[in-house]
Amino acid sequence: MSLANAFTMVFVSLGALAFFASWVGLLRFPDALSRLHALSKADNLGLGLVVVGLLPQASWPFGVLKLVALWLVSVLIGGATGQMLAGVIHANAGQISDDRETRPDTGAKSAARANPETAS
Amino acid sequence: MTETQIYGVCGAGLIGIGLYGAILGRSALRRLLAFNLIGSGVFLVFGAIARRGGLAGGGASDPVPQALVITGLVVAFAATAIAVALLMRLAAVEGEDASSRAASRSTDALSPPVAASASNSAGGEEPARAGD
Amino acid sequence: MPPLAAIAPWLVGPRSSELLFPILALPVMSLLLAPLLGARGARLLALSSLLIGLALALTCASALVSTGTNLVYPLGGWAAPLGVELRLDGPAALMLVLSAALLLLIGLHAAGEFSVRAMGRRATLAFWTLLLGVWAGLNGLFLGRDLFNLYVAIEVLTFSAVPLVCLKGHAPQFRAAFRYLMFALLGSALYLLGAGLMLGIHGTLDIAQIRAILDAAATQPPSTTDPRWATLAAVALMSTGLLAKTALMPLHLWLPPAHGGAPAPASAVLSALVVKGSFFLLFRLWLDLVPYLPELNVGLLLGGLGVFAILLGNLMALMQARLKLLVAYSTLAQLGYLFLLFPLASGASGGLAATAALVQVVSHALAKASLFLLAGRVLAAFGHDRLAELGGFGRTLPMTLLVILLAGLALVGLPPSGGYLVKSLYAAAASQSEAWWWRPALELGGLLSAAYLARILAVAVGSDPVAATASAGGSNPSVRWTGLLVPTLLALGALLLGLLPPTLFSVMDIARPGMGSAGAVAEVMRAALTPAGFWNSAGPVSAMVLFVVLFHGARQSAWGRRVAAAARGLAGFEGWLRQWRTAGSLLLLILLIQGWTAMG
Amino acid sequence: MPGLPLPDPRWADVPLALASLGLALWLTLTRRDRAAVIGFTGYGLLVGLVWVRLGSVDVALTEAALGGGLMGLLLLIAVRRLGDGTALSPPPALLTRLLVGLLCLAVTLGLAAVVLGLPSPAPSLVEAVAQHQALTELGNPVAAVLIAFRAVDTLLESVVLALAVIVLWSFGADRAWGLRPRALDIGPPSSALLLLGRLLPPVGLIVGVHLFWTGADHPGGPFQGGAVLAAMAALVWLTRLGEPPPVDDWLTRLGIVVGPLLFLVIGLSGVVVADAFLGYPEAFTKPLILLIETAKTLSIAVALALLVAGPPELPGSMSTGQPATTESRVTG
Amino acid sequence: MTGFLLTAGVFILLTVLLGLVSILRGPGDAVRLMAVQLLGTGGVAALLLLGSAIDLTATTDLALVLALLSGFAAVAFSVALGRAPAASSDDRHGSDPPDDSPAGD
Repeated sequence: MSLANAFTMVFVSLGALAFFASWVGLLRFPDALSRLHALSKADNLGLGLVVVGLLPQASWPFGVLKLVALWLVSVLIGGATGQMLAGVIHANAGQISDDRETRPDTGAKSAARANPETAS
Repeated sequence: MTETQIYGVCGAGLIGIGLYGAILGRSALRRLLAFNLIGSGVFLVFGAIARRGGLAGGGASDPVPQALVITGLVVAFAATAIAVALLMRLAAVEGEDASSRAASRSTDALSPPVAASASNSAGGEEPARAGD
Repeated sequence: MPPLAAIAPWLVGPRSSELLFPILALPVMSLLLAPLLGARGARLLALSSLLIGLALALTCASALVSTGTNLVYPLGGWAAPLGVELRLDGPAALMLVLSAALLLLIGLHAAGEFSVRAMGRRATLAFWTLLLGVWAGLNGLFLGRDLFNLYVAIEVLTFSAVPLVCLKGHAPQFRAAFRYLMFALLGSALYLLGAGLMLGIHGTLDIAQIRAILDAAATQPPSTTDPRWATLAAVALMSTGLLAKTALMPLHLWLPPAHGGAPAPASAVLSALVVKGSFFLLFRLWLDLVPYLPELNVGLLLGGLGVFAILLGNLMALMQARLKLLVAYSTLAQLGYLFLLFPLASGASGGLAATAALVQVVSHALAKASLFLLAGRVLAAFGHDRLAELGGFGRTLPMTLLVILLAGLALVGLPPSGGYLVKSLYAAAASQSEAWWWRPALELGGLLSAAYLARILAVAVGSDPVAATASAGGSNPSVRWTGLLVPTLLALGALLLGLLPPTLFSVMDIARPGMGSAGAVAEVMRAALTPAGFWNSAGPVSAMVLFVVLFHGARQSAWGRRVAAAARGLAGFEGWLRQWRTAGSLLLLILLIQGWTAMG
Repeated sequence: MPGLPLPDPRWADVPLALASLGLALWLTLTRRDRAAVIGFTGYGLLVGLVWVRLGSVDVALTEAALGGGLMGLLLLIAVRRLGDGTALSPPPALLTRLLVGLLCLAVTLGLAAVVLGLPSPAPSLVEAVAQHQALTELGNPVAAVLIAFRAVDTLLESVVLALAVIVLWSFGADRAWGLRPRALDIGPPSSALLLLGRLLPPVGLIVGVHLFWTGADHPGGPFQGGAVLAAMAALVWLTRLGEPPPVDDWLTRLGIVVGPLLFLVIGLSGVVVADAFLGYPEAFTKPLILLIETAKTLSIAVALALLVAGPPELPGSMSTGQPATTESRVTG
Repeated sequence: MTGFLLTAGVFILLTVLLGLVSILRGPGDAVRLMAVQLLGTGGVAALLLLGSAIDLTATTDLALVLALLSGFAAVAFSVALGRAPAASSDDRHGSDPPDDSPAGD
């Protein structure tokens, strides 16, 4: 019992650490791609560690199956979306945009189309 | 401060923020988001009430307000979907109208029906124009 | 005879409350079946179920009369607070019959216009399904007594009403529909919040139970646990949300474009019934749920807004460039009359005011439905409804003009029209509660509506060359004489409302203490039938009509230009009111004022 | 080894509340629509967690499935079509902002006062529900309220959902009537998306059915299950592995209305067998409820998916904002 | 044990809530979306810990649903934007055909 608990503690702590690391990466890394990689690694790792840590606590068989399925799903989604985001970032590499960018010229036209209150 | 008070006040704050966005939102989509903020604020107030009732009744949460929230969530989603579809259709139709107006202007004398339909389509336009 | 004996328990006996759930179930059932039957089947389904529904509503009303008290039906056998109850009292029965009858008549009128052949499958299926949706929502509103159940009903109503605006699929209608949807959603959110708080305060959503709790608390000495303040805050939220849905000026930004742009039958439904649904809920809130109305100033607020709506709405109607918009603005003014109920609702005058408001609901519904259908007829005949280019249309469509005048006179309030009943009942209520200051607004409103009626008349008989496509009128299918039947029926109904046997009016008093409609109506009618009484109401009106018709000729004089300049200024102000930001801020302001009156 | 002491729950509550408020404020004030929509999806996840803290997993499931998943998809598609941040009306004057802000602040303060002043002991329907719950043979009180005690609200609400689909369709162009919805048809999918489209729906199917099935006794039910199923359908349509049915497909329409219709029919039969509209006879309560909930799950799934898929459209007749500017704003 | 699991859950929750700062900071929507993803995964982990701490199976279901649907936003994002050019091309000729005279009149 206490062995299982020790196992849980170790892995859950590692998982928490991984989440912390991924947050730091999200905050610290310079460009979108490296951030993406940091994230897609770390949060899947973190969730994986937490899941593994919780396995001894879970009820057999359904609890365990749920946990494993959950981890697989999140890995699948994380991986796929990471790849898609990477594609998007690559496709738009070089086009820097930030929140202050606006297009006054197109603004007027599509303001008239997508903004009923003021267009009228 | 208990969690019911925390989230109840949080709901009130969300409603205020949502109202601000709904009134001053700078694009139709943003006003739509603001409505969803108001909605979730309202539901959080329901949640706080449900929690109070639950704790008072020796449960986790009063099932009746929970049921009301579930019903309300689905209605709110339907409303959002309708509004979004309305917006997208409006954008599309305004594009089409522009082209068809151009077409009808050229052949105005020849085709009264088109002219009539165009002037019909002006229904409700004047007040909207007068608005701003 | 045996068949009657067989159904006696439902008509008079103990089971009569079982008549309530079919009234809710029937429209829902046909609403769900319509998409399965498709565009062609939907029309037949809607009309037939409306016919059955009208019969059901009448049966309910008669059962109510014979039982003489509330009919209560706990759904699923679960009583409030756990369950939801349907309840029928006099006003609800009146509204049930009115909505079923009006929807049926409007449906019959629109049967030709909204057919697959004329409109295509999309608009046809949508129109008939949405008509059923409006019906279901309204019935739910009239029968419901559970605040959340009423919320769901009002959402059904909104979801059905908004798309009616943009059935034709032009950009301006979509824009109007979006604006309508947005403001209606704002109102729903506020209402829902109020209902939730009510549940948190009293642990029930049932109006009658909440009222009982409040009455009990009122007898207690004031204590810290007095639910009054919180209750009133919740009611203020709900009431404000409903004001937004009722489009009481200045919260009317969505109504003119929506009602002015929708297809005529849709406009008729929206203007005659939909806005009344949320008003009926306000009626329940302030008269049935809270006992505090007498001590509050909220009545003054609502009444003041009502007067504002009467004056500004009529003036704006007077200067509209398009017929349908003129009618839409007159709806805004007529809605104002409904809200004179609240300042007069307390005390001795309460019964009179309630009668007046309900009669106004009926009379305006009839007259306005007729007017919108006729405006649609003019639109169909000339391809547009711009008054400036309709000069002399009375010569092309004399009957249409005549019926427009009949319906208009009902709004103006000549005896024995419903409008006259409303004005004189309100006047009686005002003099009973020594609140004379409401009376000038009533009279002035009548005169202003006479003025825009006269303007239509002046245009119709004007000598200006009529629009080129005048002769197209004959060929156009929707301008055949059959299209006059329903509008004429409705207009005559509104115009002759006062001639109905007064006992009929006593239906709306059932289960409502303090209301004596039959006597009140009989009295004002007696007053009207004396020559003096008739002249008192007819004289100013005819003077006004004469003035406007003459003035119409002198538009170009310096006088006319000065008036026109003033009109432009007023229009600018009203346009500012209709800006989204203005209306939203005013909504919050009204909410805060109501909450504040709740405290003091 | 001795475990740590229980952490004070407010460690989670206060940050959660503050984060939701901050996020809401940000997505109200930020300049561009797409950024706001992304913030809103995160907000949906947050609120899901909040509901767990409020002890209502049923609502949390609904919120996560609707607010987190479908809503994000719906809104991002809308952003893509309407163009991002280009439809801004002129910013309100400072005075306007100040006045409206004050009004909103006043409303918030009043509400907070009401919420904090709610009577205690709080009125509670827990006992009332628990007392009659046995009659419904349901272990989940929320399900009992939804399907039995307040059945009429649930019925009307599923009617609203069906009505909403018809309304959505009625916005389509006359020419497009009878065709398929195309809002989700946005070009050939990338390989990664295709992978998701192939692997995720089976899992989602299991999860959705599980949620519906467990809903009788545990948190879950038709709404939650239906929402998950709808999300999976949307994913399949996104990846072009399937396409939404045309709007005049009779089976689809049946799917939309069968839930409320069956609900209503059984409710009417209750008049005879249980002597109450929307009442259930003792003998068959559980099976009847199960039947209704199955049909409702189906209808909710179909309706939600179709609500995301939009009105019928002609092939390739999407209208969009400025794709060029849209694209140039993607990343940093 | 319960105390430890809850503490870990709260810790992870706080971490991902801090990650929300990135939503606000950006720059660029890709980063914002990553922050949302982090919130999703972290929320899932926190829910799992909470669930197994006060053995409540329902929270595991919720975690499963969250995991299933939190990726959805990212999917929508990348789908809605990754292929904007291709989409825009058929948009252009798509919006061209003039409206046939509306059946409404």
